[in-house]
Amino acid sequence: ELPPKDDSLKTRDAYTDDADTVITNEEYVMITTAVTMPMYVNHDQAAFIRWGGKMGVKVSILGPAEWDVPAQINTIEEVIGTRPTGLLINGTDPAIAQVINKAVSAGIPTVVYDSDIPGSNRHAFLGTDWYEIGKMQGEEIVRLLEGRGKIAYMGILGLNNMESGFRGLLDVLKRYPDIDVVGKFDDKANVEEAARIASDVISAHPDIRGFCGFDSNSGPGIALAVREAGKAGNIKITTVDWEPEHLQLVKDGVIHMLAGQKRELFTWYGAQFLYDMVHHTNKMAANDAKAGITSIPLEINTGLLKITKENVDEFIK
Amino acid sequence: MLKKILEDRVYSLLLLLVVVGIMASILFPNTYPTFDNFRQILLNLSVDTIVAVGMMVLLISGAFDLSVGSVVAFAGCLTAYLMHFYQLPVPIAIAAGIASSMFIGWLNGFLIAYHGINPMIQTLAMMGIVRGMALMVSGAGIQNLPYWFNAIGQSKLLGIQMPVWYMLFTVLIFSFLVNKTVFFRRFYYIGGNELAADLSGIRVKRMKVIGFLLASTLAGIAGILLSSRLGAALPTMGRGLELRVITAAILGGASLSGGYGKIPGALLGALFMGMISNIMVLGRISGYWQEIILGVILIATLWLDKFLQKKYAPIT
Amino acid sequence: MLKKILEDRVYSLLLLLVVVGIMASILFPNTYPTFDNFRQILLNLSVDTIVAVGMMVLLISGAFDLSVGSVVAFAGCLTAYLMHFYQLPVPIAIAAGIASSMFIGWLNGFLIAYHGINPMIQTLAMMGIVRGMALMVSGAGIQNLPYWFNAIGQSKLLGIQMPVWYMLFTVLIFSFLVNKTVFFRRFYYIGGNELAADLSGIRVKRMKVIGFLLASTLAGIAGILLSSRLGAALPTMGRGLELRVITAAILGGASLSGGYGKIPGALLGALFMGMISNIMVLGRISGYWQEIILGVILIATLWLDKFLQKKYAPIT
Amino acid sequence: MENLKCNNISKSFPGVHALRDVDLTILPGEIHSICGENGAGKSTLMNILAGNLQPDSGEVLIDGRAVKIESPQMAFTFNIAIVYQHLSLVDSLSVAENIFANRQPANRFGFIEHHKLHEDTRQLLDSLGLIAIRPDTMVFRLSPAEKQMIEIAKALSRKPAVLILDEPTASLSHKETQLLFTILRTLKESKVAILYISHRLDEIFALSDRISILKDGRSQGTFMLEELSREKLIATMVGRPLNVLKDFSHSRPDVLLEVSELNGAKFKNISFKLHQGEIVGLAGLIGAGRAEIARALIGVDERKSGTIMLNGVSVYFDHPRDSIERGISYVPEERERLGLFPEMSVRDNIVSGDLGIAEERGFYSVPKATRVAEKSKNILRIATPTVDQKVMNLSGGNQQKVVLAKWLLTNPKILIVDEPTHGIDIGAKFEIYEILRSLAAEGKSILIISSDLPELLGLCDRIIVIREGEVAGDLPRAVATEEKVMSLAAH
Ligand SMILES: Nc1ncnc2c1ncn2[C@@H]1O[C@H](COP(=O)(O)OP(=O)(O)OP(=O)(O)O)[C@@H](O)[C@H]1O
Ligand SMILES: Nc1ncnc2c1ncn2[C@@H]1O[C@H](COP(=O)(O)OP(=O)(O)OP(=O)(O)O)[C@@H](O)[C@H]1O
Ligand SMILES: [Mg+2]
Ligand SMILES: [Mg+2]
Repeated sequence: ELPPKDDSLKTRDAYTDDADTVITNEEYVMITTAVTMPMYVNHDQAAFIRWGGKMGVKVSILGPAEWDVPAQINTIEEVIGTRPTGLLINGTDPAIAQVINKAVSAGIPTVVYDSDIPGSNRHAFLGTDWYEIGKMQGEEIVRLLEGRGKIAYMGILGLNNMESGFRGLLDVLKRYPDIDVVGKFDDKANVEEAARIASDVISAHPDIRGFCGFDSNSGPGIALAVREAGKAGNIKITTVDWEPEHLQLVKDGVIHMLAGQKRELFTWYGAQFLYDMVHHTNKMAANDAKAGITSIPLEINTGLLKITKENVDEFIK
Repeated sequence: MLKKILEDRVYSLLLLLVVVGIMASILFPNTYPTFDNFRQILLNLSVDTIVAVGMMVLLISGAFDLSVGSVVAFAGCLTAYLMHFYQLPVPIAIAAGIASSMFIGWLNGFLIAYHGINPMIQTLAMMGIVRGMALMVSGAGIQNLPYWFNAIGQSKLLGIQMPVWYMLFTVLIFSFLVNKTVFFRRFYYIGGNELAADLSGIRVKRMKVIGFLLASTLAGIAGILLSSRLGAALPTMGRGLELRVITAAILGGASLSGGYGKIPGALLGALFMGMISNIMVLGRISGYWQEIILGVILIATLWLDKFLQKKYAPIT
Repeated sequence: MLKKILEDRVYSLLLLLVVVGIMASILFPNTYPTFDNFRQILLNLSVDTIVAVGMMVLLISGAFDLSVGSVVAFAGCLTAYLMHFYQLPVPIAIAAGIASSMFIGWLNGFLIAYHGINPMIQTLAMMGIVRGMALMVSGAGIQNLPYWFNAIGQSKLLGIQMPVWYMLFTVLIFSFLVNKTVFFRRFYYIGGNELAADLSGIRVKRMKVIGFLLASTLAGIAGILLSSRLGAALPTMGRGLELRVITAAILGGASLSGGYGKIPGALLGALFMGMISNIMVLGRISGYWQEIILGVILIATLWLDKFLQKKYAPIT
Repeated sequence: MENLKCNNISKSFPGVHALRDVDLTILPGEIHSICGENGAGKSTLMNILAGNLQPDSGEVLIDGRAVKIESPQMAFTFNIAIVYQHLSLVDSLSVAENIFANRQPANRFGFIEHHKLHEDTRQLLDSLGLIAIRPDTMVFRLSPAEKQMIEIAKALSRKPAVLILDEPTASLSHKETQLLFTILRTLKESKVAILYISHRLDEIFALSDRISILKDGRSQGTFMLEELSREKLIATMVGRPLNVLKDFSHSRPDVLLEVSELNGAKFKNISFKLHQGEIVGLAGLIGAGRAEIARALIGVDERKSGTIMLNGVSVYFDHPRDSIERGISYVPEERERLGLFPEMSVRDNIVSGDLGIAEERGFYSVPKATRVAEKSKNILRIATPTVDQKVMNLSGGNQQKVVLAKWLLTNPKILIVDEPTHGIDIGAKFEIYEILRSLAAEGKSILIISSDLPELLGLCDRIIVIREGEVAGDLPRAVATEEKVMSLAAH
């Protein structure tokens, strides 16, 4: 038995309902990958759990411990079988489109956050475009270096969102001939690795002037190397994420800019959308599903936040 | 009876699986013991198991291969690459993907057996090389692959997705071969005592190369299968798969020092881990707790196994 | 002479390092052979090396421990946790951190030696458990550690940061002990032939426990050192460290089957890998090419080693 | 120590009663031999005294005090030292560290004094006439015979009050054996109690004061040397008449194997012929290079130069597989290291020489393998409850029988055997001689490497003496005598 030729034809109204269905044991499940990654735990998951508490509904967080997209897909597949009220899925890679569609056609309200999944029938997406994160870092580093000097950047190679971040960065730098990109490095989401690479780069290019980091371990790693080379402040660092560690480093003037995402909003409003969808908070038609529409926003860009020495104190709790 | 079961890991593990299954069915009566759920569990471990079969053969001969995870990624990405950027017909692209994984396996085996390079470092280095090549061909991953390619992994038979059937097929074939053919039994002798095997007229070096070739080939097939199932090839596929697979095989009765193990053990080992993680999903256990609990369960299992053995089947 | 060098990996590796060093100095005359560069290389491998010393002892006795990476994270996080949330004085917090890692090591050894649990699975499971616990205690990671704690890893001596000195100290001490004391020599007997060791009156099980205890303790110390150097404790510290360290030790002359290896080998192995990746950066090799080339170099090195051995120091 | 007593010791393993109510008394200053067939229980009894095994019942008394010897360490504290039948050396360590395992001379801080370690070792080695071996040589570089001597040195270095030797001479040649005897006699003078196990009756009669005999784990009593005649001893331990060797030859004129100008790592210019139905012996001292010659013949080791003609056609083997296919099989020395798959079953070991024989309709069949194994088990009287038994659980001699069975099943045209009767009891020895003879009768030829001269003299049509890797002489049976061979072999 062969798979359907083209599943994008399938309308997303598999989610059928009558206004007066009572929702039994309501549960919202969030499925990500690298579920133990501090950035996820302290922003996405924290907000999601707060939301659950406020609304008094059950919320669960699932997913593999390591960055493993196939495993995330497996988890989603297994969860679909348990028919949760709504699914909140971290858009880690376009490859999860299929399983999202499976969830949708199984009639489960499904919201994607962080990165959008093209070609999926998700009911809604909230997040930021990683390309923008790259661009933002690019523009800031260019500003900091007055448009000239050597820079290097690092992250986890092969991850869809990061690769588009890299693209964003390079597209900016392209426009500045005096900027010399000395290398793209894989820090394997590992502080020691990031530190090692950074200090190797520093000794390879004593005149290095800037670093850009793309995963939450890049920042601390680069910062460590720069500090130990006694060049804190002289070498400009921009990176992603705003863990306490990162904020501290900005405060100390080692890191110069953090391109932060409003990850709390991803999951808080994502969950809220799911809730409103199943509870018909806003009805457009007599029966939205029958009408083939969803009663929640299709796409939301939560925008980025730019943390620098000026405003860092506002973030340190 | 009990003695017999306890002496053979395959049986004791089977027993354990049944017990766990029953317990889970009591805990989650309407989500666990369903056809859908089991279909899903099997589907999710099919790729691991196919790799584990090859690893089992290697472990029997006293070796192991850390590069299989990267091979999964590379074979998948290369195949996708050829189809996507060179519009190669599906079968040819697949052939190329498998051929590449065969070459990698052959190279591992050749350098280890004929040039005495330390297996651990050889395969670890190869792991890095091949992962790098996967990144090279696929960048951030390759989507919308040809329909017929996706059909391989996404079509169903009797309501069960194909990968499950491929897995069962692989396990059956190799159980048979390893039990019933002189050729494959040689691996047990090599694992048992290399010097003696050589003097007994077994071409140890050649067999070792074949062992690595086999493991890598199965990894390649698994990789192609995975990307066909995902409908996309990611350079990050199979990260950490090598350890998972070796663990499954050892759970299934293999030993790093060689000479022991049976093919079905690979499946049962993987199945055990699959069931545990499935149960944790149903139980909504996640975050660091899932790592902690999985670890504790693994240790407890082996401890129980040893304990019962000491008690009922002492191997003086 | 050449024969002697080739027979002992420590010397051959040393020779290799010198050759590589000279080549690099010719290629990059004004960036490579600088005090700063070497200081940084050493600093960046200090943590790995301290762990590698313990791993070397284990490997000599024919065992290895996959949980060290997680122990690095846990010991660091626990120490930071106690200082930050309970305002425990630095020495006490450190003592607690080390004690916890000792307990983990003891548990590994005890279950493996006295309950016959498969070492690979035991330590792999422990790796998950301990990583989970690290996440549990540290959450997002812990900053603003006491000045005196940070001083441990950040202060300098003769312009070189302390971790380097601790590393050299560890290597020296253990080289001495392993060479010179009856107690530590026992690990060679156990690794070489467990039965024979037992017949020679060595309490094999007890020694095994001590081996794991030692490896884990050094990992704990390394972890505390790392977080003091970072001025923060992150639960992600030491990811994948176990494989790096085992590779270094094997490069340094150890063998998974035990009986071989010398402590300085651990340092040289780590140093070799550190130098290579440093040189690659100098050579502007980046992205996935790093992985590919590092792998190729690893294999090439071992191949060369074997080749020269066959040629000039055949084992009759 | 006044005396060491065993009171009705019993020990059984799954399926086997290794020992049943065995009594034994050993006095200081006596050499006490233990005789018995393979699997009679000798090693088991010794292992109990050495603290490796615990008796199921019965007790061990030292000077009348009952003691529990729970571990090797404990045996040491009672001054009991043992030379094991299977080697207990660590290949990856030096001779010195093997001899002084875990008790290297150390200063009061516990730091090893390497120079002292090597001096002590040097002395010990010299006293054993092992001038050639350096204290810092790695053990894996030694030949089995040399390893055996190190094993003995290891036991002697403990200056024991009770010295147990379990078949110490099995892989030694005449020279070393004599040397060992002189050492044992001097120890005896200094009131050491010596327990001696051997399957070589001449040694028993040359050495012992008293002899205890075991049969199927039961004690057959202890006798003064004078009380026992050779026949009586054999009768009590074997319990069935032996078919003694009649010396006639099956040798035929036509040449089967011709080796000319063979050169290798440890030997040079080796030339000899092997006729159909001929049994030829290779005699020589340890390290003479006999094993290497054999290894070169079957293609394990490189051969530098020289030709090997099989049935008149020159052959080159680069792997034992080839030689086996061409009908040349080599039974290696060192059964643990080169001959056996210790953790595998007797069945798997027996069929390992030619897995094809276990095939049925093209597929490997366990029942078939079992049938084959059972057959060999009965022919060679291998003492094991079932062929499923792990071979490492068999007694030394029975392990050797398994090795032989394995190679006989490859039915070769030419059989090269290295120490074929290593650790095998006389009963079985004669059976093996018979088997070799019958093979010869079928027109197959046999090249036998052995350190047991009487064996060679009794069995061979011709004896080729190897000295330092060269042919020193080629003696037909008529002229071959112990003296001639020894004088040719000695440097
Ligand atoms: N660990 C064991 N497990 C099972 N059976 C054993 C074990 N050790 C010895 N046996 C059996 O006990 C019996 C006596 O063995 P033992 O080694 O004492 O014989 P032996 O007199 O030394 O023979 P040999 O002269 O061949 O060395 C044999 O049948 C042997 O198979
Ligand atoms: N390269 C090798 N690999 C494995 N075993 C070897 C190798 N070379 C030699 N041996 C073994 O080491 C022993 C040393 O051979 P040696 O020259 O002493 O033969 P020998 O004259 O038969 O002396 P012995 O009386 O010890 O048998 C032989 O038993 C042989 O089996
Ligand atoms: Mg014996
Ligand atoms: Mg020999």
